[in-house]
Amino acid sequence: MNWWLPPQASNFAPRIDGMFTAILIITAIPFFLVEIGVIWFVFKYRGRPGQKGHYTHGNTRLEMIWTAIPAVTMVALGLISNSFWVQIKGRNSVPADAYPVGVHAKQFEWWVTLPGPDGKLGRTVDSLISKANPTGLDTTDADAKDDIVIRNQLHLPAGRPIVAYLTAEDVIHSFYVPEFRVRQDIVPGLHIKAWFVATVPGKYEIGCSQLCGLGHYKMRAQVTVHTQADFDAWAKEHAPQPQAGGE
Amino acid sequence: MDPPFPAERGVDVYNKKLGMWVFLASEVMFFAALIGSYVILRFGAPGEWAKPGVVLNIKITAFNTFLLICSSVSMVKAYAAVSDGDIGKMRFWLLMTILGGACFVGIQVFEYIHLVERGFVPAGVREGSELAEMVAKGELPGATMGLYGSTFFTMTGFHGFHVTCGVISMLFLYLTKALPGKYTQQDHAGIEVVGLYWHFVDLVWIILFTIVYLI
Amino acid sequence: MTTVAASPHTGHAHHDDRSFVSKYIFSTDHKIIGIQFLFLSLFFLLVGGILAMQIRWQLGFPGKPMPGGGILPQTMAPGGVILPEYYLQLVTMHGTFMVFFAIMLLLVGVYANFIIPLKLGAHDMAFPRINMASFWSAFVSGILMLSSLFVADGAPRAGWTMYVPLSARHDYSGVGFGQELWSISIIFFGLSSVLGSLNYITTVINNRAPGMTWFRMPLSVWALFITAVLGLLAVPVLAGAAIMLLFEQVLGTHFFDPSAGGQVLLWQHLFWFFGHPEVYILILPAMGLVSELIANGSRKPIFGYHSMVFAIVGIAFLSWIVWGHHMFVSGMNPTLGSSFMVTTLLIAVPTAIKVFNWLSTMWRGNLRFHTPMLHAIGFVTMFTIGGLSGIFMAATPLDMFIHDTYFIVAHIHYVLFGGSLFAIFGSIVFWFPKMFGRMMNEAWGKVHFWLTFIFFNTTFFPMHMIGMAGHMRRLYDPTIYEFLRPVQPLNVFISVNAFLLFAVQIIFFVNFWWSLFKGEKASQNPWEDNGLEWTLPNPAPHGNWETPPTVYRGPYEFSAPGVTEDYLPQNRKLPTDREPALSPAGH
Amino acid sequence: MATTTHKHPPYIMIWIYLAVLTALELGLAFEFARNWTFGLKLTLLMILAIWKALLVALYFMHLKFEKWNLRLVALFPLPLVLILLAAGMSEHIW
Repeated sequence: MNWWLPPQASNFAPRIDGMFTAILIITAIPFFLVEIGVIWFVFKYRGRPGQKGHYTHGNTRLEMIWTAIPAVTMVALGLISNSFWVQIKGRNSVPADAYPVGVHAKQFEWWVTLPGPDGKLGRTVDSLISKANPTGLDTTDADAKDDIVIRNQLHLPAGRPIVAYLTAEDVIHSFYVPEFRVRQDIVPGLHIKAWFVATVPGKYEIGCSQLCGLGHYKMRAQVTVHTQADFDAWAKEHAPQPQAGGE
Repeated sequence: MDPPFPAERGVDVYNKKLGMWVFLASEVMFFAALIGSYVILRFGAPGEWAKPGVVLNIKITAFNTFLLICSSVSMVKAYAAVSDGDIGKMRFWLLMTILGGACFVGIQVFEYIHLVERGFVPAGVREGSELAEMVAKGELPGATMGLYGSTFFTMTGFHGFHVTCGVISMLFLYLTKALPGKYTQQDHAGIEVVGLYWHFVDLVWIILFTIVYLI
Repeated sequence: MTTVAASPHTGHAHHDDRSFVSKYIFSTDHKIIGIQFLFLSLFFLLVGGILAMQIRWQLGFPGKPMPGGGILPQTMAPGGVILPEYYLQLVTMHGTFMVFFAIMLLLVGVYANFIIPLKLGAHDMAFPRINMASFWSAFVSGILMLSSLFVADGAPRAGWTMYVPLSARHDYSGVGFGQELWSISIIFFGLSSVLGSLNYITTVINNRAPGMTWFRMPLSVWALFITAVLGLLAVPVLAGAAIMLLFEQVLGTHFFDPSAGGQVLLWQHLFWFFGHPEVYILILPAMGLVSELIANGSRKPIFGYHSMVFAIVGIAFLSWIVWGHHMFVSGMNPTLGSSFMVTTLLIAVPTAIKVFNWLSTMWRGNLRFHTPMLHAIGFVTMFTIGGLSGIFMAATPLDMFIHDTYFIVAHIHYVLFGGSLFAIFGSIVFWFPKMFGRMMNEAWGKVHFWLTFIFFNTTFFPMHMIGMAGHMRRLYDPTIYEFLRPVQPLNVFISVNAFLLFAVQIIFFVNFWWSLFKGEKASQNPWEDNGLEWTLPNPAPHGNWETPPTVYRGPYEFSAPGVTEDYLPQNRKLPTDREPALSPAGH
Repeated sequence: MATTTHKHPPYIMIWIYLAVLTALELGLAFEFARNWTFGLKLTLLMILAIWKALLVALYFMHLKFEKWNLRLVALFPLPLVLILLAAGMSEHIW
């Protein structure tokens, strides 16, 4: 089995893994310092009858040092991660040319809307949600005509920014693809965007990572990342029939 | 070795009073959760909030506010009387405070009944009621009435609960301590401590009255 | 000033003619209340553990009938196979019991009650009757919570964090009255916690013995005092939120209902505004208790007493402004996420101070490896891992990957089991003679420590790895996911070790009960400690002291020069010591 | 308590003061300020409410006559309330 992080399949993954490794190294230093220190002291200063400990109440300079070093490290770490954080989740961070997909989560399934050839998602209206129209797509909207609505699968083109418009119908769900290192809770009442670039074509899984009820454990969907050419072919094949108006 | 050090026996406030202040600090946080939710919900509400005075009866509540302020004054008069050694006056003012508090609760219950009759309930507006018609006519914003009802009844309800607790504990002190003459000029911790609680309840009402009824 | 404040307390150390009921059941004696809390919380620790074993069975062997599971009703586990309905109840109630009723009551209920007055030289708590009310409302709260498992449709299924809307609507979660019981129980719990906290705070501020200045207070009392402040101000917020959750169900309010303008994230803000101070409520007292044990076991003054105190205060202060780190991926305003990240990372600073100070306390000591000291060393080593793994989560981009995975589960268990629970085991052994007048068996105590230490690590360390593989929390059956199938062997390994970890707790259980009746009689100061409590007979009499002791020094004067023993009790007067000046208030 | 004989504050005057402020609030909300903007009314009403609350805390609850260490107990929760409000509301400021 794999003893390290899952394969990297998005633009964020290498940097997030890099942070993981960096923090692992940063934390390894105090970890070994403390654990080796404890073991060493346990052997070296084990009690002998008739002996006394060394009578001291502390050492201000030492304490200053081990206050200052973590403080500086942590502030630096904070600043570094923040610059990255803003790129990932900042509300203005989504690239303008990102390919939009709609992800609508409900107990316990994922409904994905792909924008079709026009590259625009149709409007969705909560009151239109029904069995036949699970995402509430407003079919009178011109942008909605060519939208592809699919259940429990997500098809993406590789190598271009993708922005997922996340909506939840009932409870909180969470959009999570481990290989992308992307996770975003989907909150009813909020319209949340998450963007990323899927870099490696292949098949992955979306897991719901926020407890959403009895079927939480089986609320999964398949992600297929195609090359752009494959994706276009796939989209053509699955384009909605003019009359059907979504599946 | 050491220089002489003070025994440092606390804040020079007797236990019961300090305990009450500490308790009030936790009460602040409790009301902060309820009032804070109201502020946050109203701030992020999907549309206009109902105008003040349309749903709630301002006249009767203004009177109620005045009543609670009066009972706060009478409570502090009771405390002043007992610390001057005037036990009779203390009994009178304490009784006035109890009456004022009881009237406040009574009026609030009356107000609740009236509101529910008009169709204002914790879930918002009841179907087919007077207020439902007003929502239909556009005189009240339907989108926020649910939040209005939820926050109004929770906040004022828990305030009313606190007033009731205050009235009961003052009545208890009146019957077991004040009437038998157990309070003296030197020993009247109960009056001061319950007084603190009572003024705090008054203070919360002052804030609630402004943010719930007037804004 | 008043006569009330100074009144020499009513309790007298001798002549105890109270009836059995007022002595042991509706007792106002802080020591008895502490012991009542001990039994109550150990019971819930056991319940939480049993629930955890069932969780581990399902995760290790999904869909297989659980041994002995046949006794469970059809609605939970037909034929011993755990249903998803029951699994979510297990997850929820394991968290709820362990956080609220096991660890919190063990630390705050037991030790705040038992040792604050003893260590401060007070006769009792400031408000003994309120103290009793605090225990009984905790008791009612626990019974209500436990009963939710037995009502129709069982206990809540929304996780111990009770995220709305799942918890707010019965049709989403499938729970019935159990959900309301959770809210009601939490309201009682809030009451208990506030009553307890105001008692501890008042006692610490007002009822210290002459000479017990702020900076002569033992670190355990400091930690419990600061914890009480956190509990006092944080728990009412949870109570308020629980009331809103309750009203959502019984009155149909719309606080958390997005279709009527309510806000889902409001619950998370309120919950974690309570929840983060709560996390420190669960660890600060453990830190304080461990400081006592380390100093005693090292026979050395605690290293950097003042910075230890300031670190406690610093952690408590920071705990109010970090709660958003539980919500980095919740859809919260990302700018808020940035500020919460920085404050969260800063918590590493006071924590590091504490760990290094414990380590330096051991440096050049004359270590005695009694069972409490072993547990304290276990605490330092394991808490270090738990604290350091927190830094991974604090970095927001990385949190995006490991949030809600077993990495978090590993982290919280390293802090709460490896940290708090080791401190609790150590403290139970350490203050057992003070509570019951008998010693716990040392040899079995050491066996228990080592086995727990080993199986703790084999259980929880692999959770980091399955978390890194992306294993989500609260999954009924992880094998559903293709990417989790390869880690299933590790899940089996964890489960087997978890069973062993649970099994070795039997040693503690037997040792506890055996020692209660048959243990060796304790001498007056069995650990040769400096605390005021050891100047009393074991167990301490009702009312503690006939005359309050006078304190001449700090609590950690071990191995002081000029003294023959290697310890120096706080109230032993040396020829060089001067009497404390009377306070201006006059006593 | 007891024998500390500071003169009692003028409770009746404060009572009148509070009543007048309440009347002012009512006037502001319903009578003479109909055309003022919501923001201005909100600010003025909050100032009046806090003013009244301060009168109660300082005189009726005697905070004016207490030492700072007790005042600290009373003031301690207030920053926490503000932090909670600020974070909760910042969800909507963007």
